[in-house]
Amino acid sequence: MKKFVNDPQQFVPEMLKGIALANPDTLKYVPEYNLIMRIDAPRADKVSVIQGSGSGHEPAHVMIVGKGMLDAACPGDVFAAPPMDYVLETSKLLNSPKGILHIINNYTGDRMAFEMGKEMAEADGLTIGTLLVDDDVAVKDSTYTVGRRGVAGNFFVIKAVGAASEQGADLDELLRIGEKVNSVTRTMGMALTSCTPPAKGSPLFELGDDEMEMGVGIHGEPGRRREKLANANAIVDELLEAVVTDLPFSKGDDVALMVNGLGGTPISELYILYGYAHEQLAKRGINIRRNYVGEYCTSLDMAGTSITLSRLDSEIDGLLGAPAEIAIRTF
Amino acid sequence: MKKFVNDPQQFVPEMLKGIALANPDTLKYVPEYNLIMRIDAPRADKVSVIQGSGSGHEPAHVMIVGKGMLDAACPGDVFAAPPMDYVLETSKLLNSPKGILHIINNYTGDRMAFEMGKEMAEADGLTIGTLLVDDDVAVKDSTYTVGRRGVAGNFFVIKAVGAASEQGADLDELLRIGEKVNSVTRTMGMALTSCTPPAKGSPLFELGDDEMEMGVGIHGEPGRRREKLANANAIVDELLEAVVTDLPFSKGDDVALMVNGLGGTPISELYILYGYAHEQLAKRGINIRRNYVGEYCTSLDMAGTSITLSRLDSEIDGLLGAPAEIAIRTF
Amino acid sequence: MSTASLGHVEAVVRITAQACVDNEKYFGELDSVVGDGDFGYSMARGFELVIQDWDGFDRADIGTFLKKIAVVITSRIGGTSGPIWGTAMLRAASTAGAVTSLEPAQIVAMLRAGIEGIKARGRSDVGDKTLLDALVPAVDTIEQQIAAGADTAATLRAAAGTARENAEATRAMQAMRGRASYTGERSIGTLDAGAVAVAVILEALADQWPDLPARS
Amino acid sequence: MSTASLGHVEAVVRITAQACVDNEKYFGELDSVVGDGDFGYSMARGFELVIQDWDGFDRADIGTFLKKIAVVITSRIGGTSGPIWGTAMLRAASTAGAVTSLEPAQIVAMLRAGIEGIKARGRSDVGDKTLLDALVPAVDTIEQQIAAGADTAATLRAAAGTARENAEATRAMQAMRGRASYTGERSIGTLDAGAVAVAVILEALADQWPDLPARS
Ligand SMILES: Nc1ncnc2c1ncn2[C@@H]1O[C@H](COP(=O)(O)OP(=O)(O)O)[C@@H](O)[C@H]1O
Ligand SMILES: Nc1ncnc2c1ncn2[C@@H]1O[C@H](COP(=O)(O)OP(=O)(O)O)[C@@H](O)[C@H]1O
Ligand SMILES: [Mg+2]
Ligand SMILES: [Mg+2]
Ligand SMILES: [Mg+2]
Ligand SMILES: [Mg+2]
Repeated sequence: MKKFVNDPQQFVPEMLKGIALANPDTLKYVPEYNLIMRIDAPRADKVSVIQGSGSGHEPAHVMIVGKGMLDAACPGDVFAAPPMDYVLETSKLLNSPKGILHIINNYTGDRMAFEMGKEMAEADGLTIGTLLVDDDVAVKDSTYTVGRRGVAGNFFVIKAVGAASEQGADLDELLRIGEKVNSVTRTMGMALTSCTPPAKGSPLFELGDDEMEMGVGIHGEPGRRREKLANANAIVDELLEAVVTDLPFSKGDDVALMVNGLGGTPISELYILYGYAHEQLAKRGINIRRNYVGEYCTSLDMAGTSITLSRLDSEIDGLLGAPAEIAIRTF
Repeated sequence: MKKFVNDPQQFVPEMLKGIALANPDTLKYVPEYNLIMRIDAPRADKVSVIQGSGSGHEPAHVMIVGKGMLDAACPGDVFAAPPMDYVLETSKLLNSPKGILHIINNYTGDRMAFEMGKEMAEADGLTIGTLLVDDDVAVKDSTYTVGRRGVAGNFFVIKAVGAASEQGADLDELLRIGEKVNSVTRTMGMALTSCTPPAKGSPLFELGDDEMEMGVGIHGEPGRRREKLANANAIVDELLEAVVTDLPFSKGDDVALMVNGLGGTPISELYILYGYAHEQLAKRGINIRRNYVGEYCTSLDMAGTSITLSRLDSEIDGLLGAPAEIAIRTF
Repeated sequence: MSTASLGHVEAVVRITAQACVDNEKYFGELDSVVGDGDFGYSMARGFELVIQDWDGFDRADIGTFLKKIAVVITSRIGGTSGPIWGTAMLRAASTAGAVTSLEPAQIVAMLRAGIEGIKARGRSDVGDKTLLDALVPAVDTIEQQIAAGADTAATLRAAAGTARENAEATRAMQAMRGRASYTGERSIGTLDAGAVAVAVILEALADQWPDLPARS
Repeated sequence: MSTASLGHVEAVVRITAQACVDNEKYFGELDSVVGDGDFGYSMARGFELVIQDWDGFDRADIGTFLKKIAVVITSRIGGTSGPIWGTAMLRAASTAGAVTSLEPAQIVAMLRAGIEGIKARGRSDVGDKTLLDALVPAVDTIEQQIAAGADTAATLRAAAGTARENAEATRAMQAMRGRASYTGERSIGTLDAGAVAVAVILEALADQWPDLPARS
């Protein structure tokens, strides 16, 4: 295993400690619950926005806590939903008279933990709203299935909701905004390699030198199909086709386009993907008003990418453009 | 080769096109010279700051062109210094009455290209100053050697010089500032894996599962020593020791600390390194006033890290803190 | 099967906890095939805490003891497994109530309550390729063995056999719940990690039961 | 060695260019061992342009022709190689001047001027483990062969032999210049890519010379 790690069991706590040490003026770390929270949260004039999921998706979500984004994130271990306890205690610590918003990526474990945590917190008198994110078009959505996964599109939901909550929106308003953003956001991902969880110490799955995995999840779950490795443009074509036809996005739509790296793909390659995706969307008459190139929601060290499109109206556009401050920064 | 690539020969141009498409309001791409430049450059009231080196180090340098940073970058192909032509033509295009500053990482090829380009540009009447960056403590510096390499520390030089040039500083002032920052900046890097140049299609060197390469460069050149793979803290100890004792940094110093990823290392691991480095410096009585965790100067998809320390005085601190805008951004 | 004391219940919990700690790698490998590989890690970290805090759990009665264990599981195991296993334990604990011994029928009722808890929490049922596919038939076997007058060791041995057989049978199934379901038909041909865990735990119980010192 | 015409000079450049294109992978592999692997790629891309623009180069005289080639090399090859090889060519071109044929002594003077250009540009000398370690002894051989009255084919064959021998000898050397020098003593035991390239090019010239049609 070629990783910077001391004790795999301390992987998440050590990372969280690092985040807090790098941001002493803005963030606080509460070790008992893997909790990274804004130092100024909770605030009486603001709904507290909380996200919790497995770790291994950094910067999601512990590194996107901050002004205009999350008030707190309480991740579980690598790829494991947080224990119910974390959700409950985080909710209590972040309790605001304006209420609490739980943003959950649609996975069985996360849903259960938040469901149970919410039940117990409500029994304690807290007011909690729940937003489910399920933007992954790789997964078939029907009443017989567990539904789509929440993947990189959660960034747009969090950004919009975070901006609105910063501006004082109440819980119902945040639920409306979050559901709207989620409803117009679609993502499709693929992997060139597997990832290696620190506790496992070896890749989760094996991909041949000439293979790629289409529709992969962000937990190293295999995707829907294994295909022969294709070149960058062909991969973009396939991802875009899946995303565009799903909503569908149409000529004249204003969109935000995200090319997300899964952790092991260098930024140079992401810009190659971006350039071609941009041109192809332009050919379809889709207007890219905002673009996002980089790592937003990763799968540890997986080489791979996902493409997300989110349809903009003026409200969403304004919220995505609002100022925000998080641990992830260049300067 | 598990990379997003179409034609390896188009790797750099396609990346540059992507950068320009993602930043239509601020950046311009001139394909003839692999040139990414600010759309508003050159400006009569500002020295033009130019950096050129091999590609494969992204975000350095093509993705750090922008307000308060570089006015232009004209990279060569992957790991190859730009041809002299690019330097010459870029200098002509960026010519300002206040002059031009070439920032060069200290490598034979880069120095030659800039030396020749400068000679020819000066023959055309341009005024050019040259800043050499050589922050890499892994390389022995003596009159018999080619001197230290310029690595991740170039970010601090560019940031300071970029801010000062934005504030109207003249060429001599920029040279003074750049030389000062370079003189108090030290970096040491190491690799867990090799990198794979797209045109080669296979790793530049092989590292055993239980090996790591200390003092590696950012071009996939092997380092000074191959060692048995150690845990994260032990690696930080070794890198810090090399960096701290070299300047040396002393108790009471104010510093900027950078934990730089080499391209294939996820941000989660970089924060593990950061947390420990922070604590160890604090123990030595060194004050971390600014911190930088992420990818600043990479070696394609290499898993690895470098640690940079730069000693701050109030002038440097102010310049590092000045506003800047580049292609690399989260929002 | 004879009447179970608090000591017997303690033994069951302890053996279960030890089996989960001992099989961390194995459970993780199973969950790697079409899942995300964390099942072994999650279970081991949770049951490690059970072993670590062992002497401190309130043993006023069987219901109380099991509830304390359930709280550790629910609140400290992440992933899907924490809520699933925790809910099952909690329901079993409530069904047991403030008693210090359990008749065989009560044990079956506890197990059935646990199963209902899993179904409700997981919106799942037999046939979805989850631990239910090993657990439900194993509890059926326990009930049959009791009806046939078998002793505890024989009952556990038979239940373990059923669980193993049905865990193996998950190979032929397509996952309809949990993370494995994302792979659709590709999940066919793989074992469900949770179902195998049920078999491994029951085998550990069957193996170690005859060797246990008599308990009050 | 006999007098060289523009046609001969063209042949030398063309064979050199083709050798660099054909050996892209090999030169790249050599530069990967203690370098950064781009040597083959850089040379191939530059000399590809030379071949591509072949018919367009001004052939007014030998000096002009070589200067045009040098400009492509200097301005379009990146890395260390562009400046090094370009400077050498430029110096050779200037030394040749506006002539249409070259006496053997002029050829040697051109080669020596090229070597001085490399030394100046690279702040390097024989013994630093660079292409100079193959090139300088090869030019010595050329001079000796001319003095001994050998013909062109024999001169090239002898020079190629010297270059190959000395390129092999770089294995024992520690790099003092260029990227390989960063590895310090670890560079011992590896071949210098530039030195091998010189041998490969001279071998190509020696191999193909006897087959060349007579030129004006
Ligand atoms: N909805 C469900 N109902 C019951 N059991 C489930 C359900 N989903 C998953 N499981 C069981 O949980 C096991 C995986 O647990 P775990 O690895 O903790 O979950 P994940 O990582 O997918 O959140 C599966 O092997 C299966 O037996
Ligand atoms: N200072 C120098 N003087 C002469 N030749 C040099 C010098 N540095 C390097 N070389 C030659 O150049 C070759 C490497 O070229 P190239 O790969 O283009 O350089 P880079 O190290 O910039 O990638 C070496 O094998 C060596 O023969
Ligand atoms: Mg999981
Ligand atoms: Mg190079
Ligand atoms: Mg799992
Ligand atoms: Mg090279």
